Amino acid sequence: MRREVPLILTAIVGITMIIAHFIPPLNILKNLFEDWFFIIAAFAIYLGILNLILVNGDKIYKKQKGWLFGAVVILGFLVITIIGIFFSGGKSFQDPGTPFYYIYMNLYYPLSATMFALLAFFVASASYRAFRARNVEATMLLLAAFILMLGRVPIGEWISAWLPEGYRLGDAADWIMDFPMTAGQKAIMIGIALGVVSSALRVILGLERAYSAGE
Amino acid sequence: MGKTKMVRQSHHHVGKLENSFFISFVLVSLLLSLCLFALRSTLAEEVPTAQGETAIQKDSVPPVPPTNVTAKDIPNDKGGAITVSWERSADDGGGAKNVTGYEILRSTKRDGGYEHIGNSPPGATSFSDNATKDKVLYFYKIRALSSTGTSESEPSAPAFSKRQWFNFSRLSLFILSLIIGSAIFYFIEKAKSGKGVFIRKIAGLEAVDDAVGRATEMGRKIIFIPGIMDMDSMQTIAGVTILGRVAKLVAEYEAKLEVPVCRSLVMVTCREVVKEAYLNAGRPDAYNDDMVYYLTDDQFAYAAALDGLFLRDRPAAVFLQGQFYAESLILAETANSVGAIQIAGTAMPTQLPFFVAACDYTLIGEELFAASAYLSKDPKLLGSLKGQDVGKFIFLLAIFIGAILLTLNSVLGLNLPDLRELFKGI
Amino acid sequence: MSSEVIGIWIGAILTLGIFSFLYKDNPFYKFSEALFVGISAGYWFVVTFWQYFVPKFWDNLSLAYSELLTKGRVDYHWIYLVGGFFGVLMLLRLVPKIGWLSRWSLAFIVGTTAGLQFTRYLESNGILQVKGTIMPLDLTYPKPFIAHTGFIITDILGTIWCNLLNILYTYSHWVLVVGTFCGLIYFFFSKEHKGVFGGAARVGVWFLMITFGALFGYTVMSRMSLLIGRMDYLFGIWLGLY
Amino acid sequence: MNETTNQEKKTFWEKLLSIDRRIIFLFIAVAISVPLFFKTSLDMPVSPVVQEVYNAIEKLEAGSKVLVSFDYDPGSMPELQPMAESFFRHCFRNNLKVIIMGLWPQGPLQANIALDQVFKDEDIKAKNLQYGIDYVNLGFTAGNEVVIDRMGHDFRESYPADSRGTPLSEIPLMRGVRNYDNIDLILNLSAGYPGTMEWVQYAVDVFHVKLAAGNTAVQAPSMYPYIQTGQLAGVLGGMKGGAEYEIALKRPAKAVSYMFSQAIAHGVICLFIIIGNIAFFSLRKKKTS
Repeated sequence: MRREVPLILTAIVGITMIIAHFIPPLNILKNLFEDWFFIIAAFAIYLGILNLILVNGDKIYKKQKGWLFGAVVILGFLVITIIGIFFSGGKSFQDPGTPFYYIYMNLYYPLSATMFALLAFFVASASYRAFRARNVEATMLLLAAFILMLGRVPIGEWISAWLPEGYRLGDAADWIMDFPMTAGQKAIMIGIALGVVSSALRVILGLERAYSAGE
Repeated sequence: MGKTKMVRQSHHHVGKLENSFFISFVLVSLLLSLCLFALRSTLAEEVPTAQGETAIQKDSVPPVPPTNVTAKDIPNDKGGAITVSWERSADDGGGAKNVTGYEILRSTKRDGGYEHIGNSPPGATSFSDNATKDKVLYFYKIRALSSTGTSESEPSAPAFSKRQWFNFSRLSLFILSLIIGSAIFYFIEKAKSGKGVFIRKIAGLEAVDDAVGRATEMGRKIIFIPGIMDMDSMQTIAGVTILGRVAKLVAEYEAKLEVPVCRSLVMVTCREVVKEAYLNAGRPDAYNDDMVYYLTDDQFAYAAALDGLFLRDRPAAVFLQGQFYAESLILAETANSVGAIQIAGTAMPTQLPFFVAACDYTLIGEELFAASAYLSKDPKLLGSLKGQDVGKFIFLLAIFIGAILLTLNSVLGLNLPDLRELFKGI
Repeated sequence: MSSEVIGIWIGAILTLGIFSFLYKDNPFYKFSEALFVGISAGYWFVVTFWQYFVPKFWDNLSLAYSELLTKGRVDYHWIYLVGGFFGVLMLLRLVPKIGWLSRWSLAFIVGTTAGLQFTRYLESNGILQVKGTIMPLDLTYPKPFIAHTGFIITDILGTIWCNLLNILYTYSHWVLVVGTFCGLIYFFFSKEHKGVFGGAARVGVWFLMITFGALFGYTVMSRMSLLIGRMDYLFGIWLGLY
Repeated sequence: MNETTNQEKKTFWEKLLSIDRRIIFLFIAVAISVPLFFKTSLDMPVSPVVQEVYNAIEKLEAGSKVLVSFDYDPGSMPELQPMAESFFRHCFRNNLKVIIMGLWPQGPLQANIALDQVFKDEDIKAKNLQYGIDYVNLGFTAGNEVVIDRMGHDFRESYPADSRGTPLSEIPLMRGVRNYDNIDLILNLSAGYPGTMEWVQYAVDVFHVKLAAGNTAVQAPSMYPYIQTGQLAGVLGGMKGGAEYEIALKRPAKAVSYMFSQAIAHGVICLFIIIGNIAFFSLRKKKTS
């Protein structure tokens, strides 16, 4: 039971999904299974949350280093959850004017956007370190990045304004995007398609089953 | 990037048989494709059309009625729907009798009993009726509306909807799935019989041993991040299977592993996988659930927490294997700044450049999906990689022959077949 | 102070908290990080509750239940109970003895994902991209170019640059087809990369490198925009300096 | 990654190569912030992929229906919000009917913020646009690509009512709209998943509807293959795409003014790359000699 049922279930469900793509009357199963997935995920989130609270609660209880921050995690979680579930008008909890929306706009959003904005700095430091003409491959990486970086902003236009139209940095950047970049990306995408097909089959055939074996 | 140095993964060299298998596959695929191509035209449905008579133009108030009303079953669906199309009224688009919309009328008899089943805006020329009973003949009329009056078109020829048991527009996809699927299956089966498979060296995966070894020596942690998406992504599944292989190594080396995740389902799965790996390595007692823990579902909060973790715990090795978005570089740069060995892998083309720039090793696209097979050294799994190559070969051949045929057409003015037609319905 | 002003101040302080990480790890960052983790975990919990649990599970079942009560018939909405069943199996992990039942749910999820993505990727990432690569290898001949700018250096540089681009423009279609072809060869696992095959794989690697460089360069813009947005918030909205 | 691990005194070039990354951070912060204080407008040419998006809207006859899907959250506001405003300006200026929806929970809110901005324009204010007749906001529905797929059969399968709870049958604009057959163009503003790729795979590939998109600069390149195959009409990539669109529309706004900061920052990064390479080669020369 423990070992066989999961394997058989994976195989049946997987094959059904593949076949459903070709048999129109089975299409309805696709939607249904996806809905079930969302339901399972909605149940599973309790496990994650419980884990988060236990880990941080343990920190507080044992007065470990940084236990105060553990308290901040739990407090932040409880406040927004209670407000979101009980005090923000049910399903329209995200509408402007609700307390949930206020927390979202003034706490969640600035934190999220700033974390995202850190990338501007990391892009600079990574490109400084990585873009050195060590060999042919690295030089190609460097040149393509350089042309794109300049070609996408007005600086590129200024420094190549003396060239005829169609030959400026922006045009070179467009050409790189349209041809060699598209080619490389197609190769990656086609490879991925086959990789997915193959790993999906391995999963369905039960060859890759670490997630469901054991005991 | 992978150096093209080769390793022999097994003793047997698979020879001519394989090549002939390759060729026969290709031939069969071409043959099947041609058959399907020939078949397609005969399978195409007869479209019943009704030549509506052009309405007599009168100077009276109502607008000119729409013409050429046709109805046909929507092909390749589960039935229960018919598309109606028509040519616009001459008064659609301006004038005193400007059409303000159309009403779609339906009946099971040509001469009467028409019911109003829906509306279309001015300018529209089609409507899908999604509420038909299968195998019942329906006639349709279109009524043009305007502020000055209404006028009806001639009825359409009858049409009926039917349930299609096979979506013929996806036939070529179906055949290709079969061919690639059976190629993979064939090589897996063949590997079972003991014949080995050559797999080229993948540098990023060769480095896994070193990374784990180094972490053991330094007595520092190994952190594994299986991407930020849930279990409904194949990349997450690939990442989790790689975790299984890495965890086994970690258990054997007696190093320390930590897996912070950002989805509850992924947490559950990773726990199963790591537990199983420790069991297989003969150290079930060294496993504990706390190695895998959940942080938050949020992309950037997860990144913020991981950044803090990297700086405070200074891991010796960081694995980033799965589906990543913008946080890829935030993680890679911070881990780099604490001197961790980083082995990354993703099938997100937009994030690959950042991993290539900031990590020591990167598995590119397909290599991510090949990684667990490669690390397992299990001949069956390696066989599936060989099967993938058959798929690649078919695609390469299609590109090569297709491009040559089209080039000959354009240079010499020939009329050779266009291979793209094979994939027309897709 | 209005709640709006307080909100802006909170937002600005947290923004600075995250930025402080760039200098080094510090309590200010740790606080912002902890708050972020807590709030976001709660945020997604609430979103999951209202946008997945309630509409997909609760609403469907209450519909089924009311149908049963009012019309006395069992309608198809009961089928969502199966999803709930798998969900409950998941929660059984909390009971160590029967925790293994959660693997049934995992098996269901993994099977669905594998099956759905099999056809999806083969179609959109595989066949359609191959189809898009099949094209006539036409050549386009732009006019040869000689620069006249009045300076010798720019004349020479301009002539070289433009004619170089001309060559590339001429072979655009070749670049696309050959690039895809060689890039794909790089991904072959079961054949040694040596000889002609190895050469093609090498060319494939060049194309991959150009792709990565181009994608990187292209992305820089997006990352800078995000920082511009944040700086605009700090200087424009919070401090009102311009 | 450390270039210099030896304990000897580092030369100037060596120091430069292993420069503390915080110095680079400082330069970037300055390069971004300072230009913000000088409100400068730059002119730039409109690239073909942007022009195609413009043409796709321009070609539509007055009264055509445009479905705009807002698939992003405030995280991508700096890039996508200017595009959203430009799309609305263009549609309303050409008397097109706009149907708004979102696959991301916060998407439809972003649409409201953009509408507020656009309605401040004199020419659009003068049109006296009415909710339910000229535009409608269907709101968010969970389900990602499944929503797109279901809308292909009937919008009502995914959206029984609009964001205000009015049933679609009671909204004049929605009366003639059953599925994509009744939509002349889909515009998609996307910052990731679900987004343009899903619209291509589930709407364009299956239901053959016309699609144009505005993407974050990161995403935009992965759309080029789809443009090349004709699955996608065109794409606005990031702030630059937004700025070019504003220029095509002859209505420069936010994106154009941010481009100055953008340009300076790019220049700084390029300078750093050049300096890094000079240092790298001078060191290598010294080592070989």
